[in-house]
Amino acid sequence: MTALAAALYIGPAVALYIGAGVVLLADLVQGRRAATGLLSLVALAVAALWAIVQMGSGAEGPILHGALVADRFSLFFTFLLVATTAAVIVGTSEWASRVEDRGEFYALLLVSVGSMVLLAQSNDLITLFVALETTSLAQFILAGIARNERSSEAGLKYLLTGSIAAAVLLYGFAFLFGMAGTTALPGIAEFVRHAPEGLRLPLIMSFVFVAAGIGFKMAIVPFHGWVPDVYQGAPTPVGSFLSVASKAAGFAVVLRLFYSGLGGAETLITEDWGKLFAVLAVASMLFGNIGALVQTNVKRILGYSSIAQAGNIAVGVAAVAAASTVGPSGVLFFLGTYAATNLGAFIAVNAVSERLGSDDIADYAGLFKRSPMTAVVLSLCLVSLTGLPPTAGFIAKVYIFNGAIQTGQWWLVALVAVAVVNTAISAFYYLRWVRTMILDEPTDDRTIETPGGAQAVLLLASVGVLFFGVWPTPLIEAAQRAAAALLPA
Amino acid sequence: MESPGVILAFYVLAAVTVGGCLMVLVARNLLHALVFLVLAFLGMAGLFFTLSADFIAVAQILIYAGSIAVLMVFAIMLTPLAARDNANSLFLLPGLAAGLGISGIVAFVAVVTPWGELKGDALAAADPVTTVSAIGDLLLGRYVLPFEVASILLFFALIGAIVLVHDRRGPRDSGGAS
Amino acid sequence: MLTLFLLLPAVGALLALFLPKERAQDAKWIALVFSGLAFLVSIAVFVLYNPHVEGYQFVDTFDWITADTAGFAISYTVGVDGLSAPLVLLLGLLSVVSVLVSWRIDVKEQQYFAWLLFMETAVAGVFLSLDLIQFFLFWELELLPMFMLISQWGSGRRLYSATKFLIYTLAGSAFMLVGFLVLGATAGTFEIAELVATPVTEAAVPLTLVFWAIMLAFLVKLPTFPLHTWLPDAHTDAPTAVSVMLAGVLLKMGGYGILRIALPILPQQAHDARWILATLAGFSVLWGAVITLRQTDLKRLVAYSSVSHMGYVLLGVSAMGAVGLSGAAMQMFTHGTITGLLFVVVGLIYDRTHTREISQMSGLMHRMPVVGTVFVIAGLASLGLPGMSGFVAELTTFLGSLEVHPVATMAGIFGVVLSAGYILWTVQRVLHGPATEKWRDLTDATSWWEITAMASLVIVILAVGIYPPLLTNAVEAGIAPIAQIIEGVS
Amino acid sequence: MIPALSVTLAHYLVVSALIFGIGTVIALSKRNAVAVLMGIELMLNAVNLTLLAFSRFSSAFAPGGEPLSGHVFVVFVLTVAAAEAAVALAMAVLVYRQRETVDLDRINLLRG
Repeated sequence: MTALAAALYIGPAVALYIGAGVVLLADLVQGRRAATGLLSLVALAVAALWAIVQMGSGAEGPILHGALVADRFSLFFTFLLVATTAAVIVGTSEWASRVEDRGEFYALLLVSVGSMVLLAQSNDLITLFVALETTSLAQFILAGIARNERSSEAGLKYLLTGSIAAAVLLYGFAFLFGMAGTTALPGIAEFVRHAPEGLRLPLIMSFVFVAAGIGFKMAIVPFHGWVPDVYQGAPTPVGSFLSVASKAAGFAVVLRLFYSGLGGAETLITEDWGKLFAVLAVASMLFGNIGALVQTNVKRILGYSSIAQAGNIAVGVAAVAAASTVGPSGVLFFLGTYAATNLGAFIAVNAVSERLGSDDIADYAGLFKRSPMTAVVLSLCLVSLTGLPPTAGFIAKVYIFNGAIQTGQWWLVALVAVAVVNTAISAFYYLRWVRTMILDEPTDDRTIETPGGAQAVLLLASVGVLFFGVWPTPLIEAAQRAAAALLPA
Repeated sequence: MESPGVILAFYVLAAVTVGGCLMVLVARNLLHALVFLVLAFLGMAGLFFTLSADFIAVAQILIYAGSIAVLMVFAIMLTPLAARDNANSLFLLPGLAAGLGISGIVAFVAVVTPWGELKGDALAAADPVTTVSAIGDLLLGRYVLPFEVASILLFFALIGAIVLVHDRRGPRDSGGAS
Repeated sequence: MLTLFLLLPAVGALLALFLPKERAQDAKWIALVFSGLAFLVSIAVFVLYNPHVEGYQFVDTFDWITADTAGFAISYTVGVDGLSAPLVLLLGLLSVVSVLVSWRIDVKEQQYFAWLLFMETAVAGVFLSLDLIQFFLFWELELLPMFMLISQWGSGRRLYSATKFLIYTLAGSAFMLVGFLVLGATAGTFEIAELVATPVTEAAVPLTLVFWAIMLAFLVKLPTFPLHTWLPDAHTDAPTAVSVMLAGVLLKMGGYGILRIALPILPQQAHDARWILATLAGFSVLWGAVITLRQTDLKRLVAYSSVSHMGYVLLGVSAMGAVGLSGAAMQMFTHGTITGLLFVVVGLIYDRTHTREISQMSGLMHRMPVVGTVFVIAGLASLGLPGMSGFVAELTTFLGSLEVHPVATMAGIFGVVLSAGYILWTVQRVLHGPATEKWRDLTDATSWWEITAMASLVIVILAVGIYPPLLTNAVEAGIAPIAQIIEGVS
Repeated sequence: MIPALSVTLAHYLVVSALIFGIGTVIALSKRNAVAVLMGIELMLNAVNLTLLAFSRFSSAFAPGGEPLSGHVFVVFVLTVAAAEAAVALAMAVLVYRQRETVDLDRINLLRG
């Protein structure tokens, strides 16, 4: 392992960390504060370029004594996370220009995303834990960074829930380490593959802890309670970042851990953890959808919807237990389309809420008249979240459900049946919102200007939602290549 | 664990630690709870000694019983008007159920699992080794990456704590709609 | 050619949407031109369709999603056979009619016509798709325009009705997706033709469940008692053009789905279910008819009569024989034209009287002889008068089902008697009787768009009634392979 | 066979289970944010005990096991716990400045 190769592998994360430092320094220089956003984008661009070089060189494999592994899977998430963060920064630059601690905001954002990139590469429990905590801690601070009453409340609640979840996760890790005798994921996988029957119980127990703890990041039951509160209270850019990037990182960890790290398919406990995620998926979908039905605050609706969507993705995770590459690629494809969709929705909500000074759904009445583009993009994203054609959300749902059903397991068929019924429930609140925007009469005729950055992101998001709805093959193929990297060679 | 002294130490320390934890739960006053928390931390450090984890035990005393406890004292002192009582919230029953459930399940699993199956023969104690230098080697060798990331984490925790509590320089910014 | 039919309305929808604000009035012209062009294409398809050639014709296909490693290869494939060709024609015709009857729309015209055209594309996709996932895609695509059209341009409790429609359809189609995925996973393909050629005999879940999962969506759409309650609400509150489309083509999606997918792919399960289907059909016919008798709202009356008349489709299906299936297929077409016409007439009356209460109307024949005459024609066709298209379809249905399900058929025949009752009674109350002072200033339908809309439908109804082979040639060619499969199981 | 008067892995695991459980109860049911933090610290302590216990009884590991990795893990948990505590307390102080309370039952602006 040459130093050069190691640099190639961890380059994207390093670029982001260095970027965070540079942003902080630039912030110290009075008069250069406006440049912090631009600097962050530069750091993200460098990270992306580095990842492209890494992909082009075909370099793959574990590095740094097995602490990390670089493969198509980690690259997929690197691109996803970097693109998401860039979109958040561009789409909410106007908000950030009014924030007092702008430098710290961007620096924390970069640290958080850098750690997520490491998270997707983690090949060792300790690396995974440290990267997870770094990104979490940065997010806790981000949630509270506006330092008004709502923001600090969101930050505190997020932090306390997150710390409890981390403790639960660690407890699971402790048992995994204890049984396998190593913190390296391949070693654990090796152990699980040959685990004696007598250890089934502690194994199940430890992965219940791990699933619950990681579930916090993915916003699935049981650590889902923070989601609506934080989405509502935290600054909207942070909400959009969390809803997409944090969820993606959580699922990256789950796939790496359960699919690759817990021995892949065909072990003592594979079906157990598949069923565990099936239960979590059902609970998340029901909780999210029923919760969203009664909300009038749009950010809370998005929060509950995010829980329900996480349940949908968890269907794919459950399918992983029973199938080969279908399940993981479904999860990846779903996350890819979900990123475009949810970012579009969040940036639109951000743009509107900033102008309206309100998150009340009633104030969205007649948005089509006041800000046609925002309304159309937001509607498109909501239709995609519902899972209706011709959007990417439709393909994603069909694809992920198809992956579950292809396994030929009756319990996965039942799971999909529950999931599709939930889709019908979700249509109720998503489309009610669409109707309010497009068809209701506005209470106030003044037009709402959307900032240029937000417009650009909205345009990109809607192009993504429509393009992958009509021609999903490129993304599906990328997801399949990424998922294939997870299989033990 | 042959030595009777160590066996005795285990039971005593375990009793102190668990007792301290329970007192944190039931203490009426927050400051009293903090004292019991420190007691539990110290008992835990003792347990670490019985496990031949000397370095960790010392670190435990320094970081938990020292720094974190002091931080908490500061926090309690900095919030003078907040209630000092260690009251339970509306979630006491669910909390109790969850805690007891987890305890029971883990203890049950710990007792019934034939841990010997991990290797194939009965459990035997390993030779006590000096851990400090070995840990240092691991930290700068195999675990150098998490080590570096942890330093970034500490640095940004510092930045974050400062950002959160430093006094405002200008008028209130409107973070997000409210 | 079929892709052209699919795309024309969508292109029109986009054009209408992006029309400059000050020319919003021209949206209807765009809608008329594009639906008209699509209608011409559909005529060409119907005329050029050769009933003597087996299989699908005018097939367009290309690989859409090529994710082979995940077993998710989905092709875009459209084609017609004798089953879908008449429905395509019906769709083309009714789309033009619905644009014509919307001529007076003056609220958000651009959006209105865009949604209307968009819906035509979606329904066309359902009738043309030869791949299950593609079929499902278009099936879902139709929801949004419908929801928007009813909830915005409707009347009364329009949001409630639109939501009810949405929830019923989505709940049904949700299970349909599960069924499709199970079929596709088991057979390794989503192509309807391949699924029919190599029947699935075993899957992860019992095939009977799969059958009912798929049927649920179709039965909701048809609609069948007791899943019909969304229909009267949707009809009552929908604008006229949407009612025409709803009754004329959207309900046919259910029957079409049964004939195209449920029966040929799962013949054994369908055969096992024939008694249940026949019972449901009997109930639909009778219940629908009885409820219709009690209606005081003209539009609701026509809506409930739809429940009753679509029951015949299910009755024909449940006979599981060539004759019954042909009857069902014909009934779909004729019901589309007849009920479409009835809704056009009801809409015209409502435009002028601003009431739909039958008790308020009297002697309208004196004031609006043209509308009245057409109303009488549509009514007579609806009750199955010989010489009109309804008669042929219903007769064929009963011939097919009588031997298999005598009781349900008797119920169906009794339903015809009842429908004669309510239609004649309604015609008598609305058109005849003394011409009240209140309606003295009513004007007859004289504008070109009203006349064209009515005339085109009347012509089709009479033509098929007088010379049934126009329709039956195609239908029988389409039904033959399905009947062959279904008669092969016992 | 476990000799009557000897301390085994299971003993330590039971103690850790008790501490983790009590920590959970405290974390979930206390109203004061600082008290909740105490519960979380206890949970983390239980995790450390588990890690070290497994490390100590290292002969349980298959060949190639790394008992000292457990110690390293604990070092990281300690570090993270300290950082988390610092940020949590800063957050609590921030909330207190705005509302003069750190009572979680009364910090409830966010609701639907």
